[in-house]
Amino acid sequence: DGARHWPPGEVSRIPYWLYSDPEVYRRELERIFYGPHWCYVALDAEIPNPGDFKRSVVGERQVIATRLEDGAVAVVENRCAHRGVRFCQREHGTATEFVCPYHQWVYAPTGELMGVPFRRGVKGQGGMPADFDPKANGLRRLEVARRNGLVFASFDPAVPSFEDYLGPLMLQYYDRTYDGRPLKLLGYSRQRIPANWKLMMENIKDPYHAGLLHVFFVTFGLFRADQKSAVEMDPAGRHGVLVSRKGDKVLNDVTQDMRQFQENLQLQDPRILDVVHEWPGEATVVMQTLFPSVILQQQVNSMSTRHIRPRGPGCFDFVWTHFGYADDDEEMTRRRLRQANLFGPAGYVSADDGEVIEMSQQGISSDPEARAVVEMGGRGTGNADHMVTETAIRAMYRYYREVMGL
Amino acid sequence: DGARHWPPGEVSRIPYWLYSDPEVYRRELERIFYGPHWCYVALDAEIPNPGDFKRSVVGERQVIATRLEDGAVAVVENRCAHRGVRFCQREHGTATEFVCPYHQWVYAPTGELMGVPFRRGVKGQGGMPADFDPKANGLRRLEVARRNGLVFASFDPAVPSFEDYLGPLMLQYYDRTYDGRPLKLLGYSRQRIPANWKLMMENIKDPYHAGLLHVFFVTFGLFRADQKSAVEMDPAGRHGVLVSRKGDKVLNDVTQDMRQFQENLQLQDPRILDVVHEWPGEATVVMQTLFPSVILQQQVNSMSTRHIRPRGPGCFDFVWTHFGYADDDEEMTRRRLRQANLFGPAGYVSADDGEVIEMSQQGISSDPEARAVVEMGGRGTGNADHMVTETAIRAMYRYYREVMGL
Amino acid sequence: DGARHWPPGEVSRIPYWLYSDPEVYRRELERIFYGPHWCYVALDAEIPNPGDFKRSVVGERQVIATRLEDGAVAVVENRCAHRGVRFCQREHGTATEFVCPYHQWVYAPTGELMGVPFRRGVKGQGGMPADFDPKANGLRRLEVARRNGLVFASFDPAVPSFEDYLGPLMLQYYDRTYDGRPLKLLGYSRQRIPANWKLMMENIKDPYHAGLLHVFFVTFGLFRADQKSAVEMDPAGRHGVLVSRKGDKVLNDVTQDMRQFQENLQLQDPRILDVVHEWPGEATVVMQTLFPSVILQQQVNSMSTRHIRPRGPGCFDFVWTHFGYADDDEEMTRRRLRQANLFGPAGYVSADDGEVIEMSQQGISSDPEARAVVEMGGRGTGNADHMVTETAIRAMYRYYREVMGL
Amino acid sequence: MIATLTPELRFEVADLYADYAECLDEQRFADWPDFFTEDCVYKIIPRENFERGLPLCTVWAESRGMLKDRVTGITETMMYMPRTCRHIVSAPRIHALGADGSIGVRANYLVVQILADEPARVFQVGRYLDTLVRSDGVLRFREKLCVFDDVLIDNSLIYPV
Amino acid sequence: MIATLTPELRFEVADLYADYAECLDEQRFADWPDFFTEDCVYKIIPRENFERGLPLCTVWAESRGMLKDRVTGITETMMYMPRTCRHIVSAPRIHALGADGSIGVRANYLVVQILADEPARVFQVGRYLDTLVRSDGVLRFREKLCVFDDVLIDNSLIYPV
Amino acid sequence: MIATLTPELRFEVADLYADYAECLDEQRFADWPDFFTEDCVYKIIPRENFERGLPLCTVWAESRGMLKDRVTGITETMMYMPRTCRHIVSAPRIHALGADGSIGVRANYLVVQILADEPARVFQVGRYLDTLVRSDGVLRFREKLCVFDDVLIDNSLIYPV
Ligand code: FES
Ligand code: FES
Ligand code: FES
Ligand SMILES: [Fe+3]
Ligand SMILES: [Fe+3]
Ligand SMILES: [Fe+3]
Repeated sequence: DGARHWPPGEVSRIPYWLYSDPEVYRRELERIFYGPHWCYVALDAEIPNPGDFKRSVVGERQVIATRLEDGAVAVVENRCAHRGVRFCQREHGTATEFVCPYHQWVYAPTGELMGVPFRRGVKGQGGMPADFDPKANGLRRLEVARRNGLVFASFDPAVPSFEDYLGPLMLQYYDRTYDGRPLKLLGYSRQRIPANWKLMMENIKDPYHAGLLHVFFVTFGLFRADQKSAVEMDPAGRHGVLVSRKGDKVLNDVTQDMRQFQENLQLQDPRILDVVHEWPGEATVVMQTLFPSVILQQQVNSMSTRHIRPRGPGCFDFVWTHFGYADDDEEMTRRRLRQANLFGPAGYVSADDGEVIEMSQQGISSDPEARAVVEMGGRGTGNADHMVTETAIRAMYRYYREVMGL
Repeated sequence: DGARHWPPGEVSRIPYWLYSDPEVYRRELERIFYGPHWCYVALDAEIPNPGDFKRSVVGERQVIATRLEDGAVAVVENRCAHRGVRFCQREHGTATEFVCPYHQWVYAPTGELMGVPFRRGVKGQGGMPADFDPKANGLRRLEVARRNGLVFASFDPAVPSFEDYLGPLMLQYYDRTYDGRPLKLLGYSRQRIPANWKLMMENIKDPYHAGLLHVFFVTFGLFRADQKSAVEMDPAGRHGVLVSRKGDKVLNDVTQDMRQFQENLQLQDPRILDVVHEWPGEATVVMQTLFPSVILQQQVNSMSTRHIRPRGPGCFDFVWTHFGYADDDEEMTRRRLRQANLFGPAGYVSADDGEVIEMSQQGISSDPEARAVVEMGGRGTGNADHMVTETAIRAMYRYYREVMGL
Repeated sequence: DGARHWPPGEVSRIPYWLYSDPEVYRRELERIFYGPHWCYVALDAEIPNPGDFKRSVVGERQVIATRLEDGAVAVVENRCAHRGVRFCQREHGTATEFVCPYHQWVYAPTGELMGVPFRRGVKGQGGMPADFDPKANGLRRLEVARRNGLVFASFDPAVPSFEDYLGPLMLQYYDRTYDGRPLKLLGYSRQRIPANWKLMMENIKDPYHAGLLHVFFVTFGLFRADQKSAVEMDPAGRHGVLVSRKGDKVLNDVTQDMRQFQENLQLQDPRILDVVHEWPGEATVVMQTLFPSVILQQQVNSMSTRHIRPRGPGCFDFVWTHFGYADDDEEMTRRRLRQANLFGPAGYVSADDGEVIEMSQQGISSDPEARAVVEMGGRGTGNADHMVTETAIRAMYRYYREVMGL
Repeated sequence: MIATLTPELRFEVADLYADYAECLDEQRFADWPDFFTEDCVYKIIPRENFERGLPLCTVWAESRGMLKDRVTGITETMMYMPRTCRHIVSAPRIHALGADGSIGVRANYLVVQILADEPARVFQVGRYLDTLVRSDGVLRFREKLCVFDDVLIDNSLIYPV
Repeated sequence: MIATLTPELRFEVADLYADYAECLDEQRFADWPDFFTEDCVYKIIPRENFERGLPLCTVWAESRGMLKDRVTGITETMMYMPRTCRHIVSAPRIHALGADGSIGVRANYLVVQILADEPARVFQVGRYLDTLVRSDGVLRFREKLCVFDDVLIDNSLIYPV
Repeated sequence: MIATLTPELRFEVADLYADYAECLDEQRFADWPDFFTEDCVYKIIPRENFERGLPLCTVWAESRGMLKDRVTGITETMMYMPRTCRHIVSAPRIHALGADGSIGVRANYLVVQILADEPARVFQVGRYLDTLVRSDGVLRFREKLCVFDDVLIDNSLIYPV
């Protein structure tokens, strides 16, 4: 019916049925999360040694990423080839094989079926048919890409190379933080957010909100709309990066537009803002969205991956993995952990985002026929050298419409 | 399939798929709650002064009702025109404008878009397109009707006047309690009832149950099937009123039919029944259903609005606003509060209703192909001057079939 | 679409959309649970005396089984013929009639409508139409079958006799435990399992898992893949029985295939394994699945019915009724109660099953297009005289496809 | 006479709160009014009303007689689905010893409710704002306010909290 | 010899219940049987069976040996999804001091359970009906009945309560 | 000087935990830092990180100043939906009396959270691992670790626990 209309080519109006329709969501899983895209799975540092594994998620499917003897990583679906059991129930561990508890079929970390109890029967009775082919009955194995400490996977054998998937510009930003130095795992935060997963992607692609919603940021100069900054994308428009730098706590005509600016706030213990300049160039914030599953955060000295795990059209889990570099000294680690107070479910700025997208879903889901107006910075989808734009959101939907056939 | 058959014109058989089918429910929202009907929103007394606002609900959409400078009330949808945020999260308050937290778009209580931060860009960069028209990007504003202390709203600009909507007979009953005297807010009760919203409408349109289910009522003479009483409706059949009067605790052939009648019960502290006669005429109970969203309760000295807020086909929230008149003395207020023990989620009689309609939904939802038999008082839909009838339920479904195209 | 393909005749591949599709589930209710099948309802011993009743469930519909004066059992749906109230809210009790609380319509335990308050009106006003026929407005009454202590019911008047439904072979196994001796109720266990109901049927029809998953069984010799045993079915393939016997705790080439075998475990207090041989023949385990609703358990000296109560495609309640024989002495009762530690939600072996089928549902539901490989013991559906087979699962799906038209 | 905050008093108060919860959870409603004085005040009130100064209560009793009437309602007149409740009450905090011998006590409570065929659900959380006095040698509630945080009641509130 | 209800006894009982809960919540199951006497009785039983006089228990142990076997089950033989539990136990109420030195105690409990990738859920509520005795100078459970109100168990009951 | 485990100390600790919960539940956040020493450590940390030895906390404060900054965040800078919380805390278990006069205390906690138009939900369960010291005559937290069992946070954690 009329509720499902979306004029061809339009990306500055986003219809709200995209955020709650079960059929749209089903197609997103199929074409986006299980299609020719790289989804984030793990850090190399989480599974350093052969046999180390981590349970992760691609779309709604659980997968297991295991370090192999040769240092490569295998990713397989956590679903027994026999009768479907999600056999691995540990979050992480070390294993040379996986045994399904139901009938103890045994799999190598690569998914190869290694053993079927009583395959040949017992005392000449029963067993699998003579033509049963273990090779055809392993676990579903995913494509794997690794680059400088992160592991990605895809269900689609036709997925392009990771480098082609990102494109040269995005790769350059990627390599800035992931420069080949080994990472050190600091820990996890896990949220369940009652909102459509795309709202989180939009949030991170949206520099317009950063200087307005995040009073803490603005008040203490970590982000301001008048700082030199940039919004850049891959040619397809699916990935994006926001780049900016710390500012000062000054009043000018920009703060006039920021109603929540709190002039008189002082930190009692300012160690949380004890920032050191760490990477080449002037940028102090580089937030990268890798469509569709992950946000790579570098804000001052805090780094994390933020993993999107969709759970139906109105919900996703958001898993933060914080880390530093393996050679950080104790002070640097402490600094990163301290700054972690800004992020995650209780973060001085990130809590704002989780809350506001839940509030978005509330407003959106009761009006599927209405639509968002995404016109800040015009109606185009090009790069910008400022923060006053929603271009990266529009660009994502340009790509989205194409892949979704909408 | 066969499960969805309903012979044309039939209103003495109600098919049970009406109470659980998601598509029927979706159409109810569209044609009934968002159609040309007046939905209850607030008491004037809740927002007495300019800028006072109250968050309310029409169908599944949240709205905000605000007192304007000129004494009128504006009702707008609580959904930011930019990207959909349910921006107002306070239950009530006082404000001269509403600021969406995401990007601080500012709205007047009338919904007019007053400000868009960085609309003209920052340092010449970004900003909204030159042709961006704030007038076309305000909040959705609803039609508003007020009469003698109550505020109603409609999403449909083609809604008839409130007076025409009620019709002269219903208006007369309405004006009996809402006679122009200012009201005084006493407080709220809020229930979530796991049942289809129509079951609550049926319940209040059903005098047949009152003398049977409500043992407390019957036992203490507050309601009896043999009292002089009436069931009346507007011409369309959608609204209705039950009128009755207190009786005595006597045994006769009517109580014979009331198996639950408890002859020997005595109140230890009868102050709960310290009733004074308050309105002209002999009626002590006037229960009015204003389709589709509210029940106006006057029972002895207790008054409340009972607001239906549907939440899917199998659930609704039921919000009670209790009040008296502004000029009540302390004793009268105390009397109303005492009698409130009869009503609400713990009410001696109202708890029965909440429970029984949950039990109805339980029985109904597992048998969508079965149907109710609504034949008490015949199969017609006319007014009655007694309580032994389900005519008002039939009348409501006559109108319902018409508006729903079923 | 492609996700819903299932090659005709195939039963050694089970598509996973069978376990989560709402439309498939709806049809299962209609054709299987409400079709010409006998569903378990009660033990005779739960309602020994006239008027004793028990609330039970067939499919998703609640029913009430009441002992009549003549010793027969009547089963009626727990849904008022008037406006659908689930009127009986007690789990069990004794009653000569059922009164719906809403308007106090009165029903006999057979469902006959005995009374309608104010049917003739009050003081000449109102009441039911003259042609209102109480006989046509009773409760829906189900067909009933009883045999040796168990009570079954069917919504379909065309259901075959219970004896024909089981067939001679299944009946023989049935009569082995239910041999006409009165039973003694010992108590209930109730679980809610977040999995499709068919997974529980598969579980009990699957001897392959018993010697692998259940380490406790295997370790203490209660079940081993190398014991003499049998899998047998009725001609239709819907019912089945697993027969086996206790073994010893020995190591051989079979235990080699059982990776979880715990050689060194000893019980500190072995009274739980104080088993006596109780029935003719050598079998110590006879597990019978009566499609679609019940599992009749006899394992060592523990007996129970396990009642499947589906609640949507992804969930069912599993109600265990434990019992002995009426003439058990105290020691025997104590033995049965002690062995009950093996079963139910905390059972040393049954907890495994509940957990593994939840894990199955997890794996299955995220991949509706994938399928199970059910090839142990070949691809046929005949009886087997060993445990190394999934034949009874295949046989069930042969019947299932037929009745479901899939 | 002002009470003294002895260990014995603390234990007596703690035992009282345990006994009160047990009385309700075991559905011995006939015993419930006896925890109160004759002229007691008992209120169950939403935090919303309480904090906004709105007087409406979900349940309001002005005497032990009214509590007995409530028990009559529960056991004789009201129609409701069977349920069980379980109170988990934090350690009562004695915060005031009045000149009239009264004892001011506060405690947090949580009530879990179970309906037939349903999982346990948190039914209500809130706090008790109580005044105890000794009458006939026994501590009783002269005032018991149950201020509940919940914005919605799960259909009906049948049993006292 | 009848125990005396001293403050020390109250504190000892309170500490025992806290330690018991901690033992389970921290999954130190090997230590769990030591809270019981050699000849203990431990039952987890649905309120339904308990109130109807039906003897079936969800878990029934007649000795400390059986508790140890239960630990073996939990740690060696049973297959189940990983979980954590958290007990919230109300203040134990000492209600009887037996002629044999036994101490009758009751307490309400609530167990919250968390499975992987799932929000916390109320897993069980009920009450402990316990008898303590002093053995080797330490208070231990001679009998512990966990009567749970829930009509449904959320799939499996793996860990003791 | 090592503290002595007197009844008075037990009562003082019990009262402190009740007052702490009340301060948070009544949203008197300005008073909250005062429950801590100047050089306190306050952590809210997932059990997952805690047990794996991963240092990341959900909230980590290294001084009373940082607690005050957290209050500033809650009251001045952070944007979140209105909510109420209710703590149910088990009886605190005093498990250590340090040579420096510190007192080691553990307690289980449960926090129920309520959002507008939503039923109450279990928001967090876990345990407090605390160290108290006497400063200015008052017991305060020198260290308070809130180790929560939940694997998922229900969107945001705004208020302290
Ligand atoms: S389901 Fe995994 S081995 Fe059978
Ligand atoms: S969504 Fe409201 S201002 Fe952007
Ligand atoms: S619904 Fe049962 S008597 Fe009316
Ligand atoms: Fe943000
Ligand atoms: Fe009523
Ligand atoms: Fe099994």
